[in-house]
Amino acid sequence: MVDLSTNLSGLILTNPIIAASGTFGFGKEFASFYDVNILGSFCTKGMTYLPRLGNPQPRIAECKAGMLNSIGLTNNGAEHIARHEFLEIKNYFKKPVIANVCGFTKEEYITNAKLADESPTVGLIELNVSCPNVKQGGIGFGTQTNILFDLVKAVKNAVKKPVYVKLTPNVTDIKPLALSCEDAGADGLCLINTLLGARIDIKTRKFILANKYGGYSGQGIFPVAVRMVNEAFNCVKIPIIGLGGISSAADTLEMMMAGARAVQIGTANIIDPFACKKIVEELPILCQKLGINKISEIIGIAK
Amino acid sequence: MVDLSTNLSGLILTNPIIAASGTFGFGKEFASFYDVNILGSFCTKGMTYLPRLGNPQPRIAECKAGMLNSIGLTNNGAEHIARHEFLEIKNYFKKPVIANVCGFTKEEYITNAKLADESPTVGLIELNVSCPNVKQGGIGFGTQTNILFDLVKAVKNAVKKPVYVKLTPNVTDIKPLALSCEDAGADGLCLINTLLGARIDIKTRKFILANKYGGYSGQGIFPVAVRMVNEAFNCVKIPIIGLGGISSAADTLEMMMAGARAVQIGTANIIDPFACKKIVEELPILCQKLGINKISEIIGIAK
Amino acid sequence: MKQALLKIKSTVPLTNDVFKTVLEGDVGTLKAGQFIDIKLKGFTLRRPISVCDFDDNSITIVYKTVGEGTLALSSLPKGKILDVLTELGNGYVITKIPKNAQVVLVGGGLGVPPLYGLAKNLKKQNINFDMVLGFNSDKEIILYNEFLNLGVNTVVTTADGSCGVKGFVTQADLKNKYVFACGPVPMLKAVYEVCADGQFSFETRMACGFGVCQGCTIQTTQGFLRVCADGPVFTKEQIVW
Amino acid sequence: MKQALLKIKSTVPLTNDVFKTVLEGDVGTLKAGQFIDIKLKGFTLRRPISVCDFDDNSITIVYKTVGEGTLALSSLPKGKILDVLTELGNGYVITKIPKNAQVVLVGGGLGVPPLYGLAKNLKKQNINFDMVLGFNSDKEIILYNEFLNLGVNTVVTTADGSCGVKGFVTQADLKNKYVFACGPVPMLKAVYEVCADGQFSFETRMACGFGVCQGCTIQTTQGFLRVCADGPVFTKEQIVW
Ligand SMILES: Cc1cc2nc3c(=O)[nH]c(=O)nc-3n(C[C@H](O)[C@H](O)[C@H](O)COP(=O)(O)OP(=O)(O)OC[C@H]3O[C@@H](n4cnc5c(N)ncnc54)[C@H](O)[C@@H]3O)c2cc1C
Ligand SMILES: Cc1cc2nc3c(=O)[nH]c(=O)nc-3n(C[C@H](O)[C@H](O)[C@H](O)COP(=O)(O)OP(=O)(O)OC[C@H]3O[C@@H](n4cnc5c(N)ncnc54)[C@H](O)[C@@H]3O)c2cc1C
Ligand SMILES: Cc1cc2nc3c(=O)[nH]c(=O)nc-3n(C[C@H](O)[C@H](O)[C@H](O)COP(=O)(O)O)c2cc1C
Ligand SMILES: Cc1cc2nc3c(=O)[nH]c(=O)nc-3n(C[C@H](O)[C@H](O)[C@H](O)COP(=O)(O)O)c2cc1C
Ligand code: FES
Ligand code: FES
Repeated sequence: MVDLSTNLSGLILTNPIIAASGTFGFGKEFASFYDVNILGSFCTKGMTYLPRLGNPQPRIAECKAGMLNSIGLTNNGAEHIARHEFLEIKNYFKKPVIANVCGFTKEEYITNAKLADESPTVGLIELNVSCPNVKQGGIGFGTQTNILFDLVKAVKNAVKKPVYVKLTPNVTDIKPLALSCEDAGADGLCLINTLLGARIDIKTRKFILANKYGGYSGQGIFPVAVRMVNEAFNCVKIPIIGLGGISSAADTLEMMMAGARAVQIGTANIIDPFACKKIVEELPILCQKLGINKISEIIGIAK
Repeated sequence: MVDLSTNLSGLILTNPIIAASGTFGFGKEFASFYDVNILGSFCTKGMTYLPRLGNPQPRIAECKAGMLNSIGLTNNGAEHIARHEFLEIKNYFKKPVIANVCGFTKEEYITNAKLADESPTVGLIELNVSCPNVKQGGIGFGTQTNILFDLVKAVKNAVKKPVYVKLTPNVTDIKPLALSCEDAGADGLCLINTLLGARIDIKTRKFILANKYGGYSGQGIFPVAVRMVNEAFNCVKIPIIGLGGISSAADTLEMMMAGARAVQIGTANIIDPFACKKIVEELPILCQKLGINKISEIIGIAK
Repeated sequence: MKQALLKIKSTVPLTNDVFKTVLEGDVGTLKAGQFIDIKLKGFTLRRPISVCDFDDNSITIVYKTVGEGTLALSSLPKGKILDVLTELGNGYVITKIPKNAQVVLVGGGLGVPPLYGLAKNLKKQNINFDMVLGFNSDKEIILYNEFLNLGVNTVVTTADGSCGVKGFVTQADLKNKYVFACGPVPMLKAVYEVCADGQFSFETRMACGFGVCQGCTIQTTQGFLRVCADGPVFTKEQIVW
Repeated sequence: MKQALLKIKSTVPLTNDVFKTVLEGDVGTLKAGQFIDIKLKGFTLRRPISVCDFDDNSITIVYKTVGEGTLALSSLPKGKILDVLTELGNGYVITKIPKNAQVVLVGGGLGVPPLYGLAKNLKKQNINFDMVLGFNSDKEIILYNEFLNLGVNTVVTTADGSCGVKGFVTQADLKNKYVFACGPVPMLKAVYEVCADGQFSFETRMACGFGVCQGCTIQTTQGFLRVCADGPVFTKEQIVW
């Protein structure tokens, strides 16, 4: 029996597979495909204080090795989510979830994080400072070390649950940003959010996304994610959740060897609703084949 | 008859298809596959003043939608290239080529650029400030506006031929860098060089590249390239050569609609030696289908 | 909502660029107005296509080859197995038709096929209705005989007048009618303006197709709703243009 | 150096994970020691495989299924057409053998197959030579009968002693011999240390396989040389470890 468990700042997952924010809704639809309790956990859709429709249509574009989205944090608002969606999760998921928390001001981040902190459904807070699809706020917090430090510190002071900061890959150097989070008391990091990309319809001569640019996710970003997770692993001591283009058990192990203590699966869920289930089932078999008895032993092992 | 010609600062190309540096050698091998005179032009391998073996083996890794390389500017040295390779090109290519010029100091860039400037084979100088595979120099010049400005200005003062600056996508914001080049007198920009990535062999638990990280190229980077070319197009007036993951005539038109006046084809040549030939042949047919009579009219047309 | 492996039973062209494909297998329990989402080899995202007709173990779809994906689908050989998500979307709700309402089904172009399953169902339930089908020209007319064979009073309009009434579907009298409409947005809007009430089928670019990504979400009078899971059929009072 | 569309004539297993595939078509003019580079659907880069045997219109390759690519190759059906770059690399140069030299062909594991074409050629030219083939164990032995059928004096060594001489290929007397060696780097190095002179076949990760990307370049006494285009065969005096 392979030991797949992994420890995220005290939150013990039975396996390292977590569904990524924005690609899993609040889990309900997936629960109608399979028993989602087989997952290590899942991240809920990013929440802002006010309900948001998000960006104009169209907001999805296909790419050869992934997709672009310019959703723009569509959600029912943090109060509603805390009162309804989080409660409902209990009906089909028995483990703690990870709440993806967004905001446009420091105060809003704190308010939303507190709502997540108070919910018994939530085991860990993922601070999203990397959404490429909202103009002010979001990514503005994720690209400057001083602003990031300040935000993380403030949120940490306001909540009790572990806080992981989800960083953007659209930066010249991830290391100072990772260090700022650690210095500010972040319990962990999540890497990576989407790369900024664009597609144009050559027939209509228009950008496919109404917003022109959007977040690029899926298999095409995997090599960038592996590199960034490894860079962060080499400069901070706090745990890292690795994501970006993972679509198999082999990708999962590769990301963990780069330094990830757990992984998130995003776009793969959208393409195949059974993606996470397949990975959870494949993982122990592949570990056995590679002589891995305890998955936590391979974290950052790559030489 | 579709007019495919495009004008790069006075250098008129019969079509916008240019083979990218490092993926086409000095053209000789391709000349044994097809008549390379059908190309708009091609870029020669990056040259440094001293001959370089480059990085240790292995320095190639496969990805699902592309590849990593950590070549590290393997070349015979600028003097040798100017005296031998550039002369030999005349035997199989009758048009001006683009010389990809690298360096580790400003002085070296100037020396190498002058050698290219003096060669009758060369029509345009591509200043490579974006190689991710050499530690000092290279990319160091491509991520800071003041250093970049200084370098471009110095090279421009030293040479007569048009100078295009090839920028790295591994930056938080391409716009100030693009503007610095324009302000310093650059005649054009080339976007993008490779994204920094990594792959790990889960059997051996080692990075596949001896250098660990390398440059990610191929189809997987196309959406990032389209976005960056468009960002640059919206902030500078000088011409832009677009590249990154282009592998078809459709990709070519998409990149041109994003703002590219010509395109370069890199990794596609490596996978299929006939890639450029196929694109050159496909292009007028696709233009006709889409009602494009003069390809230069679609540059940056995307709304 | 379920995943199924369906086998291509047949693919036949209806026009130059419109194809009819029948898929066989465990298709689930379907309703007219629902859609399926097809995974095609070599393409990242699935392709959503409305159900045109169905029974317990087959689905008929009718689609236009507008891009690489639909082109690939149309050229797959008989016998090929496809990974399909089925039972997607809400579908038309017949029970919402008010008593004594005069029902008209209005389809434009590739909006016509989804109305076929609905027409069959209305027939079965002995609900009277008329059909108005709009096309650009006579070359693009599809499924006309199928509707005639159902014994439905069917008016065809063509934009260029090459067949039937010249003009758009709004040439037909839709005032005071309860409509089921499916077609391009300008058509839906025009129908919305004149009809009394009805159900309108929408399209957006979709990523998941089963309600988890918010890619398809639009503003409605009832808040943000997902076209894939809360639609694609919306009632007149839900719509915000 | 040319591109060819070759048809799979047959694929047979030689051991658990080693396969022999014969490709038919316009294979070009080949030399022992050269290699081909095969495009496989679903993989970005081509897979370089040495030529084991060849004639005017067929190539035989022998390969181990070490990863996804070679696994895919081994399971392709007969008749499948492959996009192949052929006539790649320099190959062994028989004319470099000094007069009166005692020639030994030394192969280790999957380094054995490329020596088969060479052995056939030497035979044809009436050049005398011995063979030493090294394997890990008897289960991994390949092509032994083929070499016997050529009438070559062939010694087998196995690391575990399960067949032939126990130990490595250097158990054979290579001192003062002119060798043609192909196999893993430690083997090549060991042979290099003891032999008088010879030709050594190298492997590196390759991107293009035809000399344009510098992915495979190594240091030699004659400067930077590309394993794919200037090699894969290097003479003893060229080698820098
Ligand atoms: C609920 C729903 C039902 C549909 N039913 C039908 C039908 O019955 N018959 C039919 O012919 N078409 C239907 N469509 C449109 C059909 O999905 C697109 O024509 C098809 O996806 C185009 O794929 P492609 O690869 O050929 O085109 P491409 O343009 O190459 O596709 C690129 C991407 O854009 C998406 N896309 C392109 N056009 C559309 C569009 N109009 N709507 C949504 N996504 C699009 C594709 O799905 C893909 O992700 C429906 C769409 C939706 C949302
Ligand atoms: C000139 C040359 C001749 C060769 N001849 C033979 C032969 O006759 N028989 C044989 O069994 N093998 C041979 N090899 C090795 C063979 O190319 C690899 O085993 C094969 O590419 C592995 O592909 P994969 O998809 O199964 O493995 P993966 O590990 O999944 O491949 C991933 C990537 O790494 C590359 N790669 C992996 N292993 C090697 C390797 N050992 N050498 C070079 N690239 C590698 C692949 O080409 C691919 O790009 C030769 C290699 C070279 C360079
Ligand atoms: C449709 C979509 C919506 C997303 N929404 C969010 C979000 O609300 N919050 C967030 O932190 N990340 C969001 N992401 C980013 C993903 O969580 C993930 O970081 C990214 O997609 C890379 O992983 P992947 O390649 O596995 O998809 C979204 C991604 C997609 C594709
Ligand atoms: C093997 C290899 C070698 C390269 N060498 C150079 C180089 O010497 N100089 C340079 O400016 N870019 C070099 N590049 C980058 C390409 O020119 C190009 O910018 C990049 O690969 C993106 O384009 P693509 O996706 O079409 O390959 C190299 C790329 C590859 C794959
Ligand atoms: S397409 Fe994903 S929610 Fe509708
Ligand atoms: S593999 Fe490209 S030069 Fe040898």
